[in-house]
Amino acid sequence: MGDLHIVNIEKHYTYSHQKSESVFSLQPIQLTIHEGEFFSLLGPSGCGKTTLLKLVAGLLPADNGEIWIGDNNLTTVPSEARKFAMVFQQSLLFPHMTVEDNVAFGLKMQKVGKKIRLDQARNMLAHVGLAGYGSRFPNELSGGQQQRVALARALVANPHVLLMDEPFSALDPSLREEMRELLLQIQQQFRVTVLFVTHDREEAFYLSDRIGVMSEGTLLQVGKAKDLYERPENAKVASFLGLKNIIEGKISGGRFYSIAYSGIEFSVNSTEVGPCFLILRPEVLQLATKNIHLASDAIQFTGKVDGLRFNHGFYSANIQVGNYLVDCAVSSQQAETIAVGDVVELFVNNEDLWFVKE
Amino acid sequence: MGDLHIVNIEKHYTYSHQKSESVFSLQPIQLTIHEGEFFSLLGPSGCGKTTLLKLVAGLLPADNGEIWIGDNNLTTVPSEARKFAMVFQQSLLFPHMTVEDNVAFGLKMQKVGKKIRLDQARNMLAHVGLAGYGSRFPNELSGGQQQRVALARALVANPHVLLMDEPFSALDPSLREEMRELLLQIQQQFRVTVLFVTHDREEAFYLSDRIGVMSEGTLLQVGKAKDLYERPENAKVASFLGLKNIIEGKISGGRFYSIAYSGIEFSVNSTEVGPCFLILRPEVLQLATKNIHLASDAIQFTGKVDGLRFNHGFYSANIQVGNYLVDCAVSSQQAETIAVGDVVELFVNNEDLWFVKE
Amino acid sequence: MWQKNKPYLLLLPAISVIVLLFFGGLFDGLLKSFGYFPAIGETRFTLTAYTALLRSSEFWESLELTLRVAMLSSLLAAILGAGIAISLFMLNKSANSGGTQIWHRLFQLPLTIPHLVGGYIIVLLFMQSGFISRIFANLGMIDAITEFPVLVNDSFGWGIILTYAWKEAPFVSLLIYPVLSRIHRSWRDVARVFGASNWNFIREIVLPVILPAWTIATFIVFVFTFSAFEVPFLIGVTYPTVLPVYSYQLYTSGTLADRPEALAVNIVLAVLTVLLGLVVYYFSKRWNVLKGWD
Amino acid sequence: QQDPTSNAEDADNLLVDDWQQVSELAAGQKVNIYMWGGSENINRYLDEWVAPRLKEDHNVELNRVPMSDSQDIINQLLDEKSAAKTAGSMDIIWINGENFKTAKDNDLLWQEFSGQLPNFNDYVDQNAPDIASDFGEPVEGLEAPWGKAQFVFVHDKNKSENPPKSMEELAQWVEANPGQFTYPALPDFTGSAFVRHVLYETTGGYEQYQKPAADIDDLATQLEPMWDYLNALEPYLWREGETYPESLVKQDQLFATGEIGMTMSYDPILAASEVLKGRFPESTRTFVLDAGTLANTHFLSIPFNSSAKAGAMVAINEMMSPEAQTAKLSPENWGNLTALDLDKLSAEQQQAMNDVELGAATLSLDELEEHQIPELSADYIEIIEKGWMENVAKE
Amino acid sequence: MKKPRSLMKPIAYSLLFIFIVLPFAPLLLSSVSFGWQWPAIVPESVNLRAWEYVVNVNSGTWQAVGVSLVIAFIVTAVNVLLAVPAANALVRYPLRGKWLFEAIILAPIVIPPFVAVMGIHLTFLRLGLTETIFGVVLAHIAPTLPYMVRAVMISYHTLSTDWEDQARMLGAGPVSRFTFVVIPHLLPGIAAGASLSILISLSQYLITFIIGSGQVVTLPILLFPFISGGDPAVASAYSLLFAGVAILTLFGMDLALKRYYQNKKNTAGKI
Ligand SMILES: Nc1ncnc2c1ncn2[C@@H]1O[C@H](COP(=O)(O)OP(=O)(O)OP(=O)(O)O)[C@@H](O)[C@H]1O
Ligand SMILES: Nc1ncnc2c1ncn2[C@@H]1O[C@H](COP(=O)(O)OP(=O)(O)OP(=O)(O)O)[C@@H](O)[C@H]1O
Ligand SMILES: [Mg+2]
Ligand SMILES: [Mg+2]
Repeated sequence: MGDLHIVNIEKHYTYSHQKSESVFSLQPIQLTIHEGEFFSLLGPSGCGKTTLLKLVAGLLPADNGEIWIGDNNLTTVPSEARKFAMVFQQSLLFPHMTVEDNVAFGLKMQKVGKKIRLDQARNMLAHVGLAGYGSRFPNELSGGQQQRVALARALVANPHVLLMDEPFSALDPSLREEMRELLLQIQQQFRVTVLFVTHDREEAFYLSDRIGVMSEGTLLQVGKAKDLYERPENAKVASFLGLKNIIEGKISGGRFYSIAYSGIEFSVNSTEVGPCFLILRPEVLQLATKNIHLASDAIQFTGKVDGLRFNHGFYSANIQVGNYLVDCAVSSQQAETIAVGDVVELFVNNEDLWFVKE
Repeated sequence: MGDLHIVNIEKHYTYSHQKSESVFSLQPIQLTIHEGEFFSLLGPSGCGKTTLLKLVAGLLPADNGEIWIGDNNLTTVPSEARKFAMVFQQSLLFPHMTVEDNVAFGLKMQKVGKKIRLDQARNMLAHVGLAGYGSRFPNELSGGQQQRVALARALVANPHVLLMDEPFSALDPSLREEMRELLLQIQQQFRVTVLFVTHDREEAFYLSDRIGVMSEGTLLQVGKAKDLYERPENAKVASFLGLKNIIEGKISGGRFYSIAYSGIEFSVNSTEVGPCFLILRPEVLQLATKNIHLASDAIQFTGKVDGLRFNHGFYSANIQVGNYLVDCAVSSQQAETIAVGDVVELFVNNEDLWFVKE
Repeated sequence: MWQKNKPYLLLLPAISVIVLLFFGGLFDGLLKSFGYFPAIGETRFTLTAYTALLRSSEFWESLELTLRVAMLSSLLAAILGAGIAISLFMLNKSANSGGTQIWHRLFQLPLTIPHLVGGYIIVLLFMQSGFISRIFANLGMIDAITEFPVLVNDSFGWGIILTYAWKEAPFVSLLIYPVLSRIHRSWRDVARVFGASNWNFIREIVLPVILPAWTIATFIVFVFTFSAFEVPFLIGVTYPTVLPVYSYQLYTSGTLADRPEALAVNIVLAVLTVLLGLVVYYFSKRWNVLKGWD
Repeated sequence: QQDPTSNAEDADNLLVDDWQQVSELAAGQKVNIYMWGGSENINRYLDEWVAPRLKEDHNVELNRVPMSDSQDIINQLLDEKSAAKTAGSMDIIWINGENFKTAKDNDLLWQEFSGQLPNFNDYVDQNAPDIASDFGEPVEGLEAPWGKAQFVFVHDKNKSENPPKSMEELAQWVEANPGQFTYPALPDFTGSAFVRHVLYETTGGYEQYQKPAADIDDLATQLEPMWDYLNALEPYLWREGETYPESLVKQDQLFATGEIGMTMSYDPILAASEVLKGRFPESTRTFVLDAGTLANTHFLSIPFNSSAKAGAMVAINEMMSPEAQTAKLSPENWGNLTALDLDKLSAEQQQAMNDVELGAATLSLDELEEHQIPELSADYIEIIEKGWMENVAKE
Repeated sequence: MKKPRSLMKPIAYSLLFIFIVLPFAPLLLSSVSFGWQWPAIVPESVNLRAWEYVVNVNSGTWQAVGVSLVIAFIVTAVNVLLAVPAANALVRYPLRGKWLFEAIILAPIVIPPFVAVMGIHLTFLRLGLTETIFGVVLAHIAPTLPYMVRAVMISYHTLSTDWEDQARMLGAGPVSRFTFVVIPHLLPGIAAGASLSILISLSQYLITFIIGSGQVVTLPILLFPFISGGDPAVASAYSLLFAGVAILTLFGMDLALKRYYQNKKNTAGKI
C-alpha cells in the first residue's frame, strides 16, 4: 500500500450553463497522508471538505492533479476499483438488505463467496459491537448502531484508505463520544489509513494524528492538534479552532498596541513590525496568587472580574482589561478566592504570547 | 405570579389494553422552581423528561399530584389557560403562517387586536435578532432562525413559565452555542421562569441556575452545576455527568479498597464504612512537580503514563495505576515534561476525594 | 363518556353512509341472488341462480376472459409503469427540476382521463383501420388493413388490455416513483466506492427496492381491471364478455326473472375481488412496501 | 312535474276526448322522449326541428333523453313497474320488435292511443301488415308508426361494378373478393336481418315464417341450409370469419375506411347521408336483392306510467305530420323513410316528399317499395340468434 | 458520463410523445375529419360539424357539463365532511376493531360499486331517489369516499400531535386548534382526495345511468351512446371535451390551492 498522496488536486464548480464563472473552487491541494495515519480535515460548512473527499474517492472527476497510493497512480482508476471505503454523514445503509448483507456488500461486489463474505461480515459486526444484529434490517437499529454498521461495511473489505465524511454529525452528543471511542479503537486495531472530515473541532482534536484546517477551498494549515492550537498560522485558523482572546493590533517599536481596545499594550520580544493579531490562550493567563512563578519578562494586566462560570472542573472567568473582556481559565480552587467585581492581576509569560499576521 | 411548585406529580404509562402492567412510571416528583430561575432537567433519553414537562404543561393528565404557581392551583386548569409557553425540539412553526403571524398566534388566541399583536410580534422578533424577517414563511428560514422564531413566539405573550424541551438538540454545534447565548441573554432580560429539558450536560451547565438530574422516571439530585459536579449524590449522577475515574470499592477500617483493581488502596478520613464508589475528578489529581503544595494528608499514587491527548489548552493523561487507568488533567507545560511510558507520581488532597453510596 | 366514545362518534357518519349505501346494496343484491325477490312475488330462498350460473358455460368463459384480461393488463401496465418511473427518475437526476415537474404532470395525463375516453382512444388507435395501422401502412410495414392484427373488439380482449395498460401504467409509476425517489443520491456513490458497477447498482439496489411497491401496484391494477365495467362494455365483444358486463347483460335482459342470476354474478364478483383484495392487503402488510425505510 | 292527467281517470278520458281537448290538456306539458342517442342527425332532428315546432305550435316542451340502448328503456320500465312507480318520467319511447314484445308482454305500455291521433287516422295505412303488427306482434294501437326501415346492401361502386342480385350471387362475389364482406355478429339487429334474408332465400321464401315458430315441425332441419350457406361463406369473409364486427356501426367503420367493400343497413338513406358527411366514399351505392329485402316499421309508444300522456300524444301526432315526416326523410336531417302512406297525402305533400334529395347512393322510393318483404314473427329471431351462435360463431 | 445523459433525453422525449401525445392525435383528427380513408394519416379535409354539434346549445352539452360538475362537487364536499372526522378517529385513537372499520370504509375500492347499486336500485326507485341529482350523489359517495378517507388519513399521519400541543400552549382552544392547525395541514391531503373524488365521480357511467335513469344527464351519459356505436366524429369531440373538463377541473383545483398559499404569502408580504 503506502502513503496517500494528494498532488495538486483542483476542482472548479461552475453553474450548469455559464461555463465561464465558477461558483466554487477547490484550490490546488498538496497533501500526504501516511499509511496508518488518522488525518482529519477540519473546516466550516461549505469549505470544500466533501468535495476534496470525493475527489480522493474518485466520485468526482478532478480538473487537475493526481492521487497516488504509494507508487500507484490512481488518478484514472474508477472509484469502484480504487479499493477505498467511505462512510457518509447519513449511514446510507441499503434499507432492503439485512445488516449482514449490507456489510457484505463490498465483498459481494468483489465476488467473494456467500459463506465467506457473511462470515467476515459477522466478524466485523462483532468488532463494532453488533454481534447478533446481522439479520435485522437497518431501520430496526438506532442511529448510532446504523453508523456502526456503516463503519463495519467500510472496513470489511480491507480498504487501502477509509474516507469518512462527518460520520457522526447526525448523532447526539453522548452517542458521538461513544462512536469516537470505537472508531479510535478500531483504527488502532486495523491500522487503516483514515481521512476524516468534520467541522467539529473537539472531534478532530480527539481523534486525529494530524489535522488539516480548510477554509473556502484552500488548505490553511496542517499539523498536530497542539501545534494548531498553540501555534496557529493565521487568525482564521485561530478563530475556527475556537481560540479566545484574538486581539487585533500592531507591533511597532518593540511594543504591541491593540487597535480597538485601550489598556492592552505592552513591550514584546518579537522583532517583527506591523499589523498583527495577538492570541492569548485562556490557559496561559495566570491569576496573581502568592506562589506564582513568572518569567522575568512576564506581562501583567489588571482587570475586573466580570463573570465566572463553572465549566467541567474549571471555571471560565471573564475579566475586563481596559475595555476588552479577556477570557481566562481559572481552577476551581482559585475561583473560590475571587468573585464578580473583584479587581485582579493577570500575568502572561512572554513566551506564551502568540502573534499571527492577518 | 410566583414560584412553580410541582407537588408529587406522578404518571404511569400502560399498554393500551393491559391496564395492569405499566411500561414506564414517572415516580412522584416534588420540585420548586423559583420565579425567574433557569432550571434544567438533565437526563438520558427516555428517562421521562418530556413526560414531566408535559405534565407541567397540562398536555398530559397526571395520575396524581398537583401543579401550583404561587398560590394558584393549576392542576385542573387546561393547558391553553395556564399561560405557560413551550418550545419543542422541532420548532413546530405553523408552515402556512408567516413568521409574524406565528409569533403573534398566542396573542391572537388572547384576542389581542391585529395591529397591537403584530407590533409586539415584530418587537419580539427584533429581540431574537430577526427584525425584518416577519413576512417570510418558516420554510424560508434556517433551522436556527426557526428556533429563534419559536422562542419569540413563546415569549411574546408573557408566559408565567417557559417550558423548553431540548430546543436546540436538532441544531448543529456552532448554532447551538449561539442559541444558548441568545437564550441566556433573553432570559436575563425578561426574567422569565424557565424549565429547560436537555440531555446535554454542557448545555445544562452553561445555562442553568440549578439543575435536576433524572434517571428512569426519578429525580436523582437537584443543585447548582458545581455542586452536582463536585458532590454528586450517587454513582449514577456522577456517571451521567461524565465524571471520570469512578471506582467501585469499599471502606473498612479507615481504608478504601478498590474491588476490581489492585493498587488503589489508601487510608481515608471518612468515618463511613461499607461498599461505596470513589470519584476522583481529573482536575484534583496533581502530578508531582517540584513546587506542589500538598495537604499533609494527601494521598499518593504511582503510575505509568499510558496515553497523552491534547484537549483544548490542557492534556488528558491516562495513567496506569495498578491495573486501573486513571484519567488525569495535565496542563500543557506539565505535559511537556512527561511522555508515554514515564513513571509518574500523582497526588490528591484527601478533601478532594468524594465517596458516594451505590 | 364522551371522551371514550368520541372516536366511534367521529366514525359514525362515514361508516353509516357506507353501510347503508354500499353494504345495504350488497345485501339487497345478495337476498335477490338467493331468489328472495318480492317484486316478482318470490319470497323463498333458493340457490337456483347460483347453480344455473355455475352450470352455464358462458359464466365460466366469462370468468376466464376476465382473469386473462386482468392478468395481461396488469402485467403490461406494470412493465410500462416501471419504464416510465425509471426514466423519469433518471431524468430527474440529470435535468433541472423545473422541467421535470412538467414531465411528471404530463406522464400523469392518462390518469386524469376518464376510462371511457381512454377506451375510445384505444379504439381509434388500434382498430384495424386505426391510427397505428395507418402509420404502419405509411411506413410500408403493411399493405392491407387486414394485415394489421385485430386488437379492438376482439374476443381475446386486447383492446381492453391495451386500454388498461395505457390508463394504469401512470398509476403504477405513481406508486413506484416515491420509492424510487427515496433511492438516495449518494447510494450510487456508496455502491461505487464499494465496487459496484452500473449494472450491479441496478440489480442490487434499484430493482430490489422497487420490487415490493411494484408488485403491489400490479396487484391493485389487477383487482381493478378484474371488476371494471365501462371499458369492456365499450370495446369488448358480446360473447364472451367479462363478468361485470355479463352481469349487466343479464340485468337488462328484459325480464326480471334473470335478475337473481345477474346479482349472483355480482356476488361472485364481489367475493372474488374481496379475496383478491385480501391477498393485496396481506402482502402489503407483510411485505411492507417501504420495508426498512421509515 | 306531476301532472293531473297522470291519474287514471283523466288518462282514460284522453282516449275518448276529442283532439281539441287533448291538445288543451297537453299545452304546457313537458314531454320526455327516451331514445337511442348515438346519432348526431337524429338528435339534431329532434332537438332542432321537432322540439321548437312543438313548443311553438302546441306549447309542448319536448325533452330528448339519450339512451345507449333501447333495451335499457324497457328494463327501466320493468323496474318502475315492479316498484309500482305510477308517475314515471318516460312519456314517449322509441321502440320496435323484440322490445315492443317484451313491453307488451309485461304491460309496460299504456293503452290503445294511436286511434286518437289525427295524423295516424289521416295519413297511415292502418291495415298494412307492417303497420298493424310489429315483427309479427299485433300492435293493437299501443304504438304509433314513426318511420320505416328497409334493409339495403351498401357497396362501393368502384369495388363491385355489378352488385349481386341474389344470395347465390352474393356468395360468388364474396368468394371472388375474399376479406371484403362480413356481417355484424348476431344479436346485432342488422346482422340478424342479414341472416333472415339468407333464411328466406335458402329455405324457400318468407311466406312460411309468418306463423309462429312452434307451428313448424322440425324447424331445426329446416334451418340447416341456412347454416350451411353461412358456414360456406365464412372462409372468405373479413378476417376469414374468425370474428365478426361487433355491431353495424363497427362494420360501417370498416366500410368507411375501405377495409371492406360492402356493408348493409336497415336505413336505405344512411349511405347517402354518410357520403354527405364525408364518411363514406363518393362512389358508395345501395342495392336490394331481386327477391326483396326486409322492411319494418319503428314506432313511438307511451309507457304505462307516463306523467304527460296528453303531451305525449300531441308530440307523437306532430312527429307523424307530413311536414315532420318530410323533414325526417331528408338526409340533411336524418334520412329516414316515412311511415305515412304516400297515397293518402295531398298532391303537394307528395310532391314535397318526392322533392327531397336522397342522394346518388339511395335507391328511389319506388324501387324500395317494390322490393319490400315482411319480417317474420319475433319468436324466430331468438331461435336464429341462438342457432347462429352455436352453428356459425362457435365453429 | 456525458454520453448516456445526452441519449437519455431524446429517449425520454420520444417515450413521452408516443405515450402521451400520440394517443390524442387520432381523437383530435377524428373529431374534425371529413373523408378519412385508410391509410391516410390525416383527413382529406377538416370539418367542424362534430364540434358544432357538441357545443350547440340544443345538444345539452353544457348542461351536462354543469350537472356533472355539480354532482362531482357536492359528492366531494360531502366526502370531506364525512372523511375528516373518520380519518381523525382512525389515525388518532386506539380503536377496538379498527381494522373492521377501515375495511368497511375501504371496501368500495375493491368491490365495484355497481354491484351495490344494482342491488339497491329498486329501493332507491321506491324511495323516489332515482332520476334525481340527490340520488346520483348518494350513489357516487360509496365509490369516492374511500379515496378521500385514505388521502385525509395520510395527512393525519403526518400531523404529529405536537402541533396541536404547541397551539394549546399558545392558548388555542379546540376550535382554534382545528381551524388554525389541523385544517391547514390537512388541506393538501383533502385536495388530493378531492381530485380523486371529482375524477371518479365525473367518470361514472353505469351507476349514474342506473340511478339517474336518463333524467340526470352527465357527460358520460351523453357520450356513451356515441362511443358505443354512434357517430365517431361526435364521439371524438365529446371525448376530448370530457377529458378537457376533467383535466381542467383538476388543474383548477391545483391552481386554487396554490393560489391559496400564494395569497397568504402575498397579503403577508404587503402588510
Ligand atoms: N455539484 C456542485 N455544483 C456546484 N457547486 C457545488 C456542487 N457541490 C458543492 N458545491 C459547492 O461547493 C462548495 C463546497 O461544497 P462541499 O460539499 O465540499 O462543502 P463541505 O465542506 O463538505 O460542507 P459541509 O460541511 O456543509 O458538508 C459549497 O459552496 C457548495 O455549494
Ligand atoms: N404515550 C406513551 N405511552 C406509553 N409509553 C410512553 C408514552 N410516551 C412516552 N412513553 C415512554 O415513557 C418513557 C419516557 O418518555 P419521555 O418522552 O418522557 O422521555 P424523555 O426523557 O423525554 O426522552 P428523550 O430525551 O428521548 O426525549 C419512554 O420510555 C417512553 O417510551
Ligand atoms: Mg460535506
Ligand atoms: Mg423528550
